[in-house]
Amino acid sequence: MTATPTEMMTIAAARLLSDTDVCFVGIGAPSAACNLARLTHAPKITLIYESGTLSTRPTVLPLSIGDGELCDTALTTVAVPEMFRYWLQGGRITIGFLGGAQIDRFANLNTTVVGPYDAPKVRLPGGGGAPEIASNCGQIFITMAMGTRAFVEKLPFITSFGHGTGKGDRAALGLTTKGPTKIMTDLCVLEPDPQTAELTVVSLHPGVTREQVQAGCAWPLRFAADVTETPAATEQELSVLRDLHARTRQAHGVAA
Amino acid sequence: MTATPTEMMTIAAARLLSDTDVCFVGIGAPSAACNLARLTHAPKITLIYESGTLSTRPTVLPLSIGDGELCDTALTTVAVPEMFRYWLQGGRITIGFLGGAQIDRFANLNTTVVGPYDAPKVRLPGGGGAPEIASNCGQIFITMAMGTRAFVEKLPFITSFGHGTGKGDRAALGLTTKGPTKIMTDLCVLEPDPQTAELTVVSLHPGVTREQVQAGCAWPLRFAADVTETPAATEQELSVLRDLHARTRQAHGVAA
Amino acid sequence: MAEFVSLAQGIEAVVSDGCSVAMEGFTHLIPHAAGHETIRQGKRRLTLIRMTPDLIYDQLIGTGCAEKLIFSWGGNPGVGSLHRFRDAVENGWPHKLEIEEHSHAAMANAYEAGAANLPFAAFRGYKGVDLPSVNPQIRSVTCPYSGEVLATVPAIRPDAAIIHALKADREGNVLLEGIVGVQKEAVLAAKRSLVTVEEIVDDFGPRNANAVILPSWAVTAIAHVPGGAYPSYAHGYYKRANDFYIAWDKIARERDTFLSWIKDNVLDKGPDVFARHALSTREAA
Amino acid sequence: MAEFVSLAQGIEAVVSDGCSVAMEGFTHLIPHAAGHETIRQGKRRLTLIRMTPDLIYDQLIGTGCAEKLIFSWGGNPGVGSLHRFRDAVENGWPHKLEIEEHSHAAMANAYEAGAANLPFAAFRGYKGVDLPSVNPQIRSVTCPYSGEVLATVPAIRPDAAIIHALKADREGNVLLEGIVGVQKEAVLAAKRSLVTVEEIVDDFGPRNANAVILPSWAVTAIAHVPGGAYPSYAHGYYKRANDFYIAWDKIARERDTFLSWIKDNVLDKGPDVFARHALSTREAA
Repeated sequence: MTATPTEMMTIAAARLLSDTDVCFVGIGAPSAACNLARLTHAPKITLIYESGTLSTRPTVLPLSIGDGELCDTALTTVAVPEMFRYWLQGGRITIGFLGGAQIDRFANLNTTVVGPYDAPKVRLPGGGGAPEIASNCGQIFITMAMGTRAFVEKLPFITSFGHGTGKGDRAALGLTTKGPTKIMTDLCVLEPDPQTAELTVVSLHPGVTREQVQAGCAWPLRFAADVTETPAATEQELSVLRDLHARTRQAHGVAA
Repeated sequence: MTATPTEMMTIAAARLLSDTDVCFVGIGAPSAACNLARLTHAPKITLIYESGTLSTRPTVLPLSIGDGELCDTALTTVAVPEMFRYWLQGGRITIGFLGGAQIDRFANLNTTVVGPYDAPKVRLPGGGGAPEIASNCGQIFITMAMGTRAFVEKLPFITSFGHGTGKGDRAALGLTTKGPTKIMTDLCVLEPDPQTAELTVVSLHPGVTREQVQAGCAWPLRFAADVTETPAATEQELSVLRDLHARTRQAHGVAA
Repeated sequence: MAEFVSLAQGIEAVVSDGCSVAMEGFTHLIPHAAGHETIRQGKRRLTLIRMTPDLIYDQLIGTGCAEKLIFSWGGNPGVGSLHRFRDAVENGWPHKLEIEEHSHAAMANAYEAGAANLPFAAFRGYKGVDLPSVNPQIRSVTCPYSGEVLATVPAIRPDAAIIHALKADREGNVLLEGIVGVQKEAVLAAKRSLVTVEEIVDDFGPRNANAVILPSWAVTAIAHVPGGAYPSYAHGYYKRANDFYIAWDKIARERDTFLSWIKDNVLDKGPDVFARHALSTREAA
Repeated sequence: MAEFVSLAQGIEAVVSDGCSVAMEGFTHLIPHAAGHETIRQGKRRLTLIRMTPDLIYDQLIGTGCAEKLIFSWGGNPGVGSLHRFRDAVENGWPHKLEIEEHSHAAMANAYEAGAANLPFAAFRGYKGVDLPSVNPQIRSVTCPYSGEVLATVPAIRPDAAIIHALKADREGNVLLEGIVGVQKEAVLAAKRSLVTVEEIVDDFGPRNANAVILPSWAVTAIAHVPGGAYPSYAHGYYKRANDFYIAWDKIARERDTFLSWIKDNVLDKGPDVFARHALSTREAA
């Protein structure tokens, strides 16, 4: 079995998670990654969805942030104001997952508009929980497929703050959390450079070239001194992930 | 059967309550009055205790603000921050009951200290819920036994605000609630004068004289133009109240 | 005390032209039947308030009921865009839609402040982002102890809140359970409220001492509308109709397919059509 | 993840000389056994925080553990005074006690703000009263929208929170039920926490979807102390010992009867003595 690029993105994200993590999970790749981790090497990982479900253990992936499955398998479910006040703002989440329509080289994200805010070319859904997930979680993992319309030189709108214009900007705003530390894409893994906070390719997924990665990014990408190859998906990772998706399809009657 | 002065105080308070009232109840006479009303003419009255019990219907009187009986018979029980934020500050309580160690002629109350705050002669329990009950409930009923150490010329400390130094003081502070509208004592009922807000005797309990009432008050008391006699306790009022106290004694093994 | 009414009476009683309405439900218990009734009654110039506008507001916006939208995330969850919302914002169809945009944290805090009768809420948010530059309602306050500057949001105090709940009892108390979202706060923050329910029971029976219940005297009106959350869901009654959420993408993409769907499924129908959703999926729930 | 410990280990782990401690429980679930253990370990210079100091703090104050008290109502509920508290404030025995006094509304808001990681809370309170003139921590903030001036209180962020709860499961999750007070907020507001429980169960089993639960990763330590709330109560386990509350008035009135009671019932005993309170009254609960 060989992983598809999307599977590789999910698996790379799952590997970063451990039993002691408390994750604020979004729908899609983050949800798949977190549950893959839970079903493989991190059975005790704590998953939280913004709908209020604490320590949830879904057997199939939810299609929405508030599926009944999340509530049924949760330790308990709290009201949404409590979720944002006591749990997210309370500083009790170690890892927040984010994605977006667009990202820049300092891992700032846009999910609000393309074009001017008052007369947008494309009106995107907006920030939702993202602005405060980005500032209140211990660190942020981002999952996004590459492409030059997604990895852009300049964002038309900053919906959630990554590293601003470079290292030190978070601290200058009084943020004590780490912000984005890992960006998992379908082609590679990037990390902010320790000196500049600019996103830097640290590993290429099996079979992916530097040229392919650059072709998916509108700014000239930096590569780490020692770019490695992302370890290939194991048989176990792939089969657990595919089983999870199959169970999900069966449960929902639709693709997850 | 003839009511004791304390019973008369409780009964006079109970008569003021109706099915549509939502009462914030304190322990002692207020609790007895509210439950007497509920067991006689106001079966649908809503009782709330600051421990978080909403719409509670105890069969015996609680000895503390947080007895299990209150929770067992409540519609539901909320956390204390919610009680003070959504329910009391939310403006959802029509009547708050207060008492105190001392009251002045404008129905301000002291339950904090006798003597200087920093070197008190007597340290009283303090305000508890009273300061915000006094400002956030639609109106306040006060139950207190008379006596010259309780009905004083000047309070050493204002724990909860009644009518300040007279009519208009509440409005000047931005308070839109009525404040104390009825003071039920063991001897009489007082109301703030419509023009001055000074407490004025409006009815004397059966057999009580003006002299007896004045003897229980350190300032020269005003009497309304048409002081009436508080209607005597009915057989039903007295028997329901005494049954309630008897059930309470039996349940708790102590006096209530 | 809450009054028991028909859905049509309930919408008439709580929603008037030009008023502000919060129809809440966080994925779970979205009051779709109430949204349809609002469209049928042709309400206009509404300020619609909701964290996640979702299909219910896509329909209200597309039928011209809304003048303004206060929101924090406007998408079709797990599917993509809300096309009617986008058409209104991008092209002004059927007319221009004013928007006031916040984050989830801000909206959740704003409902909480509304329920608590406070004029605003302070929270740690919006650091380094662009939303405050386009929303003048995002302001700040300085902590009188630490000097820290916190973001603020005005309390949400809607004229009307509309929610869907599991059960009401005969006294008009309302039981919520599962993903309870911001519904309790929305009702407590509003001047008047309508609750549609799956079921009216004599008594809630044995329950957790801390069950999430709105007492009768905190609710204006209750309408019995089984299935009234469809295509959203009611925990223990019926499941979320994920296929409809997917189908909506196609229905709402073009104005004419949208309008013909509204005619066939909203204007020409009544609240009773929701009952079949409750029945058809009850066993699967 | 919460660690399972003995009560003695738990107090050693979370309470140190000079730290601030909130032992909460609103009439229900007051952690009396933990208070006794704190006395036995001879902790000193504590800042004690609690809405209703109650007997538990009367004992800690009378044995000289406390340097400062932050509170909102200091009485023996339904009985009268807390004599040891009064003796400390009125006469400085066993030494002077600094007090920081608030109202219940302020304290409840301050715990809530602490749990939410905010530096302060704003609320509608203290209008026209004298407490702000003697407590410099009562300040104000102006609403950036309405201009209204609201009272503020600093968030409570204790070094340690100690509560008593009904059950913990094997993973260290903690279940509260009934009158839940401010206990959840106190634990979430604190740097570290100790929860004493009536019972440790394999699994909480079927429960309300919105049960009040503190997850294991939000709790520092759990000690199994059946009866540990006595003379307060644990809903469904044993009732409040009203007779002891009444008896306390006499015990605590004089210094020597108090000290001899402490010696006989606290210093010369261990946490195991609480178990009999659970057993003896279980059937009556």
